[in-house]
Amino acid sequence: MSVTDTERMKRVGLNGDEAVAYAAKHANVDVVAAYPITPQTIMVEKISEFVYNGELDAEFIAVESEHSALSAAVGASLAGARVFTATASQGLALMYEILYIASAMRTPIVMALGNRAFSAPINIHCSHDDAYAVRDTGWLQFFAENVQEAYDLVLMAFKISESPEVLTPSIVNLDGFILTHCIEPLYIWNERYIQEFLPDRKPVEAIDYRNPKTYGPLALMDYYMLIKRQQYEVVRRARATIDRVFDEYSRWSGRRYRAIKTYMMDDAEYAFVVLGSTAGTMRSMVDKWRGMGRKVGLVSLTLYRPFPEDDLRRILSGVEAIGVMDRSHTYGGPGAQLYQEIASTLYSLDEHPRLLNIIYGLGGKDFGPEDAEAAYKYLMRPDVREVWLGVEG
Amino acid sequence: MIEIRWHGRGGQGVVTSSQLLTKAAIYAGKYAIHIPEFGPERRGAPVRAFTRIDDEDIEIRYNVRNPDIVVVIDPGLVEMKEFITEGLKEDGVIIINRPVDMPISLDGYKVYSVDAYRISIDELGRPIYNTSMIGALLGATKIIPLEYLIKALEERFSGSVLEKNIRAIRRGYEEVRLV
Amino acid sequence: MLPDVNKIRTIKEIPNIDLFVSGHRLCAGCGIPILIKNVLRAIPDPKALVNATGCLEVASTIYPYTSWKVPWVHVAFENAAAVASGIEAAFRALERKKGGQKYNVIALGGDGGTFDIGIQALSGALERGHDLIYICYDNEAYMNTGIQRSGGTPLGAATTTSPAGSVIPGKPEYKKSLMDIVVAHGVPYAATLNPAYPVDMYNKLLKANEFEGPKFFHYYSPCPVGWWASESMSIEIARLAVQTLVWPLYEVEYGKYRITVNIRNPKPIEEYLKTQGRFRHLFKPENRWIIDELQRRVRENWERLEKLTKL
Amino acid sequence: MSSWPRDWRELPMAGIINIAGSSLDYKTGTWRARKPVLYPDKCIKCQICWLFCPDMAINRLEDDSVEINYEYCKGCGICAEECPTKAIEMVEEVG
Repeated sequence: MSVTDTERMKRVGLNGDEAVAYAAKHANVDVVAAYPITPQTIMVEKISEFVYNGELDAEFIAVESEHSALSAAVGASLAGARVFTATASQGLALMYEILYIASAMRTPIVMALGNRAFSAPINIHCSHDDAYAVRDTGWLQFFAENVQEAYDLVLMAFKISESPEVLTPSIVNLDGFILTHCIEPLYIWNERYIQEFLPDRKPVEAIDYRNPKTYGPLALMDYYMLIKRQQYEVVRRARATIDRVFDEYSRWSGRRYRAIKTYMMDDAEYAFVVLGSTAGTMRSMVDKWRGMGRKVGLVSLTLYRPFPEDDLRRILSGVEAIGVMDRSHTYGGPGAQLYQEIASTLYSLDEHPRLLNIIYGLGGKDFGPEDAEAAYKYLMRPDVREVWLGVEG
Repeated sequence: MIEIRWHGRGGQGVVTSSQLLTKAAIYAGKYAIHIPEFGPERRGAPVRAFTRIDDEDIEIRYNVRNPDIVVVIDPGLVEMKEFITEGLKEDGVIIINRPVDMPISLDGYKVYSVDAYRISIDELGRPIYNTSMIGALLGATKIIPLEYLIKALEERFSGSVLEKNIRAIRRGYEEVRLV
Repeated sequence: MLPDVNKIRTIKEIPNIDLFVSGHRLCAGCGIPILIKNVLRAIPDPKALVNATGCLEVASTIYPYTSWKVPWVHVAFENAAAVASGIEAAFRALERKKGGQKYNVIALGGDGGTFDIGIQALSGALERGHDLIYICYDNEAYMNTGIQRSGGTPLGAATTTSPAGSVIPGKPEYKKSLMDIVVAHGVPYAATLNPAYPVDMYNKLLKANEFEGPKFFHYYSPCPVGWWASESMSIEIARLAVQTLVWPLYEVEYGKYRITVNIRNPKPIEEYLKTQGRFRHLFKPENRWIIDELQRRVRENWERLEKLTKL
Repeated sequence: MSSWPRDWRELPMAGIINIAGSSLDYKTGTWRARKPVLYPDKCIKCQICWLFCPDMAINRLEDDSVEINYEYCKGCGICAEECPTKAIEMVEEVG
């Protein structure tokens, strides 16, 4: 990694929340509507600071709840503004109703989600409960592995969401505390260059009194399903735009972005699939296992919605056993969320890899090398289908 | 890779110390990561934070288990030997806030003392130990040149507060002693 | 008080334009359109409306039919004030950053969407001081879902969730004092509206254009279906509501109260109650106390308003 | 609306209705059980019926005379009730 700053970018040390706030600033957002919740608070504090010091020309709506945060965001987006919001866990749950509406009304809002466990018991640390809970709401979802990715993905999410063929909101996930509060080095752009990649929003179908339209009507049996089919196709086809924007940003920044990151998968007999910051830890473990002659690989998803199922089928076919790592769980379901999705994805293969569901790190429970070793041992056991790491028995 | 664990009590700037050192390392061109250990604790409760510094990118994202260096910001925690030496590498470094002539038994480790209490009272007028302790850490280990720490400090403070803290850092850097 | 420069004196001065058009599917005799068409006449372009879920929203935008000739947005039930906040803020930002036009943003909600589920969003928007108009059309129950009681339902009224039972004779609680709640936020302008007093209504709507910040209107909206009343009687019932002091017409400018339609010889409340089936059970001898209580409350409220105008 | 697309590919995005006032295509006059009849000789052009009609089914003409639009009138009878000169009368809908 080059140490020196260039004219285009600057190397700084920021925590994940601050990095996201800088991304919103660099995206020159017009409206931010957000309500504070740990571990997202630093984002709203930093953005407020930018606005109150005149460094960012935007309206910061200090709403009275997350429900109103997203409601105001939808309104602002319909008016043609570039809109950012951020939340976590309980706050996202309070937004839940409006999440479906925001995507169905095709408002290209970008939201940063500091992933946090659901209550009860109340816990402010990382789980992926919140991200999973909204997987069916029609939002695009990305997972950052580190602070640099959190910053970059927010910028890319604006470009993807606002593309006329997409016009669908995005969530950028970053692990609560592990990324939101960790300071790391990253490169941020000199603001002057952002316009090259991310020009101002050109709204489509925005509110205009000279061409008055009705947004959000009632649609019954005759039209509801047609309208839903249209939206379904939009989200499915968003993948092409996502790949194109990832490519463009990769070229522009020199940092490679792909929907899926694979590591040592070419000849892998065993694989782990993971989301978020745990990918780095697992990659270091793959290095260690490879050093011991074990043919292990890693798949981590930068893109979670739309789910990159075709690629996963290609990458994971021929692997003997896969440990699907879920930082969440379901009650009474057939495995946790990512596990279910990987299982569904692989079902159409003639030969199915064996699957192990690894539930780990709930509520911020630290995941270290010893936990990875335990996961590997379970993966070698065909009799185990599910394990709660660290709370076995 | 150098792994550091910070011990102190809520309100003593444990997290701030780790943050400042991380930023200093980044300004020095290194890769560094600051990991706070957050709980619901308020002022007074024992608090930890972790810093990793390396010349290469750091991918791992878990708490430090086997630190190379432990910094004990709160003098009272010195008595909790098992707590502060937990996982510490053999011949690991411990930097403690304690008058330098006061005897201490922490066999098997390289123990440094600095009278951060005295320095902070002299320079800041209040028992805020973090800046003198980071100064002591750099004085003892020389892992990062002092100028980058001052640069990180300049982001956070200005005017006389900055001046006082820089003096505290320099005194920590110079007055730290191997016990 | 602002000078009444733009005031109208007769109905004929109300412009002959309709931005809310026929073909909507509100009930025959509904009080809501009488409000809406005058709002759209009195508030100038550029304007945009936000509608909370409810009768008006459902009946005016059944896909692909819309009765609106202005930009109209529906998002959900409880958040009209929040959505309007977002639109207002967006146009403010876009005006500043890109030379766009500032819009008159109007939020509409029923009593359910305002008194109950939407009060938090409303309070937030009022406190933040957005430059918008919020109008509550109050038909005193959840009419859209089938006449369930709301915080706006008056004492004693029968609804499907506060029926005229043999033990509990209609709603046992008082109507929430929405205007007082709004005024307590320190808004620049708040006023009550009634369709039977169209010149008063229209002048108050015009006045909203003169204030920067949140403006609030509380509109008495007759509902023949929910009130078990004759469709043709909607305006007459509304008129009786004013004449019996059930619905005082007043306005509040920066905390300064003014009664806009003075009632010198109020009619007894029975004249109002007897027009609607929802109050029929109150005329049984054992429920007489409820009528007395309603009568006492409206008189006290009127006296309180009279005192407030003198402050 | 007969011209509105029935193929999801052709629908305007997001369920937006992009024809302002398209409900004019939906005739609510069929809802009516009783119909208002206007006696123009009694009309004093006060506009009360025009103002109160919830269905915008009373047209106010240039000379301030009014006419009833039976395509939309739902027959609520407010106009007849409020008319100060009894120039409108409600009669049973026939046929």
